[in-house]
Amino acid sequence: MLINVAETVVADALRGMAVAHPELVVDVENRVVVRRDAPVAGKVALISGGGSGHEPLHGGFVGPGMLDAACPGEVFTSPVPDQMVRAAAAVDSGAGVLFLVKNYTGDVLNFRMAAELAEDEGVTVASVLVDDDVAVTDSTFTAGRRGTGATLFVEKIAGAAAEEGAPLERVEAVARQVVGASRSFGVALAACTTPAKGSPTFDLPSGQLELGVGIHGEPGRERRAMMTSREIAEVTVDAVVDDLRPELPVLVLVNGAGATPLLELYGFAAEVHRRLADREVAVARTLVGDYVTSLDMAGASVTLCQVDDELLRLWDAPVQTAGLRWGR
Amino acid sequence: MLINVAETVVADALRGMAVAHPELVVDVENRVVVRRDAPVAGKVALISGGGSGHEPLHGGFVGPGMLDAACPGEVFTSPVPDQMVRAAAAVDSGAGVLFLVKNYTGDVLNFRMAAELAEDEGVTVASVLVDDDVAVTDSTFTAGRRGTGATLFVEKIAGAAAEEGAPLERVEAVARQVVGASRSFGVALAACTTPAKGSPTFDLPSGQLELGVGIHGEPGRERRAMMTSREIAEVTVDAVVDDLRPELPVLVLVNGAGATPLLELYGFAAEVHRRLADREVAVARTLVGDYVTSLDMAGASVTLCQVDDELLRLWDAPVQTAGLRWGR
Amino acid sequence: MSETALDAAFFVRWMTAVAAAVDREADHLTELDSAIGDADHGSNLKRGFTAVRTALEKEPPATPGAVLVTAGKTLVSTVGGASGPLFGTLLRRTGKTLGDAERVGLGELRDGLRAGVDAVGQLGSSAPGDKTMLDALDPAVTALADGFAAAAEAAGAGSRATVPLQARKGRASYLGERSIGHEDPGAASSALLFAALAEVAR
Amino acid sequence: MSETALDAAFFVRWMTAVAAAVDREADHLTELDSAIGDADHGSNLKRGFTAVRTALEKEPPATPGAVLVTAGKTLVSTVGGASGPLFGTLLRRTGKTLGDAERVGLGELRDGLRAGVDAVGQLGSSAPGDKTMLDALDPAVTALADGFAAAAEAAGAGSRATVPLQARKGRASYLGERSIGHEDPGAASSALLFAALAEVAR
Ligand SMILES: Nc1ncnc2c1ncn2[C@@H]1O[C@H](COP(=O)(O)OP(=O)(O)O)[C@@H](O)[C@H]1O
Ligand SMILES: Nc1ncnc2c1ncn2[C@@H]1O[C@H](COP(=O)(O)OP(=O)(O)O)[C@@H](O)[C@H]1O
Ligand SMILES: [Mg+2]
Ligand SMILES: [Mg+2]
Ligand SMILES: [Mg+2]
Ligand SMILES: [Mg+2]
Repeated sequence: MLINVAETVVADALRGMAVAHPELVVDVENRVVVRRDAPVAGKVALISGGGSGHEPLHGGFVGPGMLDAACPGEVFTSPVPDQMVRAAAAVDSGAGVLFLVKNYTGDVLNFRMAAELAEDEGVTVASVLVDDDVAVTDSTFTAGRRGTGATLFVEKIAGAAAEEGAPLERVEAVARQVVGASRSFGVALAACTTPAKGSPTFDLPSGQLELGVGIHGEPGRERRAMMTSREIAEVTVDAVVDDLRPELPVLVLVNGAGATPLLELYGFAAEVHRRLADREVAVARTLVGDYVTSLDMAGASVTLCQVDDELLRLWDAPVQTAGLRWGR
Repeated sequence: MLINVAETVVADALRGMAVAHPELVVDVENRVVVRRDAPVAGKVALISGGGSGHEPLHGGFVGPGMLDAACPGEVFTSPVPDQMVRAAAAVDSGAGVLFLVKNYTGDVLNFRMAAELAEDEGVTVASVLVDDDVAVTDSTFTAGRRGTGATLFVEKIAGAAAEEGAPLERVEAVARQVVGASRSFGVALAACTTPAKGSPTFDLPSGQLELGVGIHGEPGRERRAMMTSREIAEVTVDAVVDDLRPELPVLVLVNGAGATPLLELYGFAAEVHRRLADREVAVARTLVGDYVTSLDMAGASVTLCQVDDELLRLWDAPVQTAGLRWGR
Repeated sequence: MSETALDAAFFVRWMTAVAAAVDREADHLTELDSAIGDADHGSNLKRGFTAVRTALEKEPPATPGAVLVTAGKTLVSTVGGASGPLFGTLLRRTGKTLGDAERVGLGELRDGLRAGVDAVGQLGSSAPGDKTMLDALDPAVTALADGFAAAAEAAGAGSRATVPLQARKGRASYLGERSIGHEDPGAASSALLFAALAEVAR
Repeated sequence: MSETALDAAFFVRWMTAVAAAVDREADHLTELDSAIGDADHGSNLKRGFTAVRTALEKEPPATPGAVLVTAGKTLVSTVGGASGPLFGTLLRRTGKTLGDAERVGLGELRDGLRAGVDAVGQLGSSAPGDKTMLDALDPAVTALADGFAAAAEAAGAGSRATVPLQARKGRASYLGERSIGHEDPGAASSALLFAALAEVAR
């Protein structure tokens, strides 16, 4: 690993973000990344956060048209409430704050505590949970679906609504609509190595793959013999489409887990499109790249979000962040 | 690997680029990627290319403000002359074409043949070689320095000059100036796996690293016991600065080899800045990410380019490509 | 034994012993979490209890309740993850229940811990049998009636008893049936908590 | 032997035999290239000679010169890398030098190959001793005076003799002293070229 010591990995990365992105205010000590022009008068502020190791999520999505602040936790560990409280104080213009929370017990609990503390300090806080991973059965016998790739769609689209000046209830409603319209499924071809552990988080012999993995290096639901890109696209697209049953055109995120070459990811995107055509799903936009990563895990995930004209317009709206950038 | 079969990897990836980027014309059969509005009247056209496996280089850098066309070869294999001839025909507006060629025997020979063939067809062609890798001794006893990270600087800055309407001689001169002002050095923490070979291109035991690696999975100049991010930054920055001896502020590219997490890369960028400060080198801009990759190699490289006001202005000029995007 | 009266210094010693145990067992806890979680439980608790030790050394609170409230708050502010709020709530609620008494007996501690464990179940919407820390905490508090050693033993047994369970809460629940056959990391660290208590009480 | 007169069909057989040899040895060539290059020489030549075989089958040229020119052009258009232009130039220039004779003798072939090998050196700014394909090609052409078998033997020996050399050209030169101790992949494939020639001449 290209690190100093495991203990300083997150702080070191934040120092690097600070030198690379003068358009951000990076509070290394308190672990908060804020857009430089915050608080933006009259604008609802969006705050997200979660464990580190998923870069560019979330810090790379701070900027005009997306997040106002991000709170990075330790690697694969949700942030502590103090971070979100501090972020809320930094970005709230009085129009209220929306917490975008990936559905993991740790994230849910820490953001919930933060919301209580921030409200004690007079900030109006709404929260939306992102839970898009169809690999996890959503029942009372689990912690519910995990939040994965849809986070990008939620942050981008709700961010556009906020940037346009929509009030908190509206931005929250848009975020919920995107969550409801999004589903994901991921596969791993090799596990990742966390700085603290120093060796792969699970043992995946070459020639095998894990179906239905999350983004924290946890094993998936099922291990199989290696499949071709086309076969993986079929399994992945089918899992998502069977659950979502889209009736509108979809945004497609073909997301790399970290170590899968972009060359392979584009090839996989072609197969994903092919399978979507088989399934008669119309595609509105396609994004290919490493956006919601799991350190150096090899593999990919597919997220679909079905969009009406308004969500598509918000998706196309300008965004200026380190990790996602278009328009203007 | 997330592939179908090794033989179709490049074609599959081009199909994926086509679906993800409607703003590009992707000729999958002939392996040419062209910006949709080409030829742009009166504009000098920039063409680059090289082996695949370095994505987003070069196809991801086609678009306004950068390349007019890219010619991807097989993985780590330079393209054939027919590709560049076809690309030249597609993008030449009559203002001439500039070939930007990374200095490898294969690229040099194939682009040279292509230039002769294109000139036979009436296209004015100039060529600039990129050779920035200080790990390679530049002597008559080698093929000369390799072209690596500086390619991004050359394509971006010469691309900006061309977009502004500079004539061929001027665009060529700018490209040469950037080459002369740029140096790189890279390290590998793990080798990459090419689709054709299916196993790592060299054997690097964990706990060791290779100093002075290129971007084709070839071993470096020296193997050492694992070092910290800070130590690697020192060796890397020193190698570049000792050779370049910059007197002007520099553009810094902290480039990921492919499998190194962005989290680690940002941490490394912080250490690079620290060492540049030690060496009293002023930094104008910093870019951190996977731009000139080697499939799933783990590691990073540092490229510096010293810039006067004019080069910096051209660097800051708008660019709209899949892999690099700002301004406008 | 039920006549024991424990002062603030005892509680500081307890937390310090937990910190030492977590330091020692961090890799093992991370290993457990790597099988059915995300390989961070050891480093999470190490970071948290190191901060607890520092906080208690810097300004040693005057009462048992204050020691636990400080420890709990520190965990919430430094751990993150699921275990930060949960362990933090356990200690904070226990401390609050102890009030500002200078000394507490075993019965009061048991009542305090019972309130703390209930708060954990409430916060996590979880119950014993879900393959979580509650599977160690709950029997331990019950066994505290028979003394510290019995509580430590019950916590260890409870943790080991999570092996055959299928997880219904937390990250391990994503694995469905594949969570069976592994010990829950949070139950294992809860056992350390009670082992440390027995150790300092000896 | 110097009386041999070789027709277009012979040259087609030669190229077909090279294609078969490259198919067979592709993994080995890539293995060699992986030690001091970029692990693609085998797949490069396989792609190229497969295309050569197809081109020659589709429209078999009428003269020896035309066979080699077609083969050379096809390699340039399909291989890429350093070896595409170099092997392509070797065959194209040899073919051009043979002109449009319907049959060529051994002496003419040797003269043609000599011109081809010189063109490779010119294009690559390289010479024997640089640890490249020239270390097999050059002695092979010289030995062709003693017949096909001698040429094949010289090519093989020349290739093996690249092992102790330090590369001065191509990708292997980046390795400096670390290039010593490995056989040059282009020299090894050049030896296949002459082995195939001896094979079809037998
Ligand atoms: N809902 C819950 N109720 C009680 N305990 C839980 C719950 N969710 C998780 N836990 C406990 O937390 C432990 C995991 O802690 P840790 O690894 O530090 O956090 P994370 O799961 O966020 O990485 C689990 O082993 C389990 O004992
Ligand atoms: N300048 C040169 N002159 C002659 N032969 C060369 C030269 N450069 C490279 N070669 C030959 O090309 C071979 C490599 O071919 P190949 O692997 O197909 O291309 P690349 O090096 O572009 O990947 C080397 O082993 C060497 O024999
Ligand atoms: Mg965690
Ligand atoms: Mg090559
Ligand atoms: Mg964990
Ligand atoms: Mg090669």
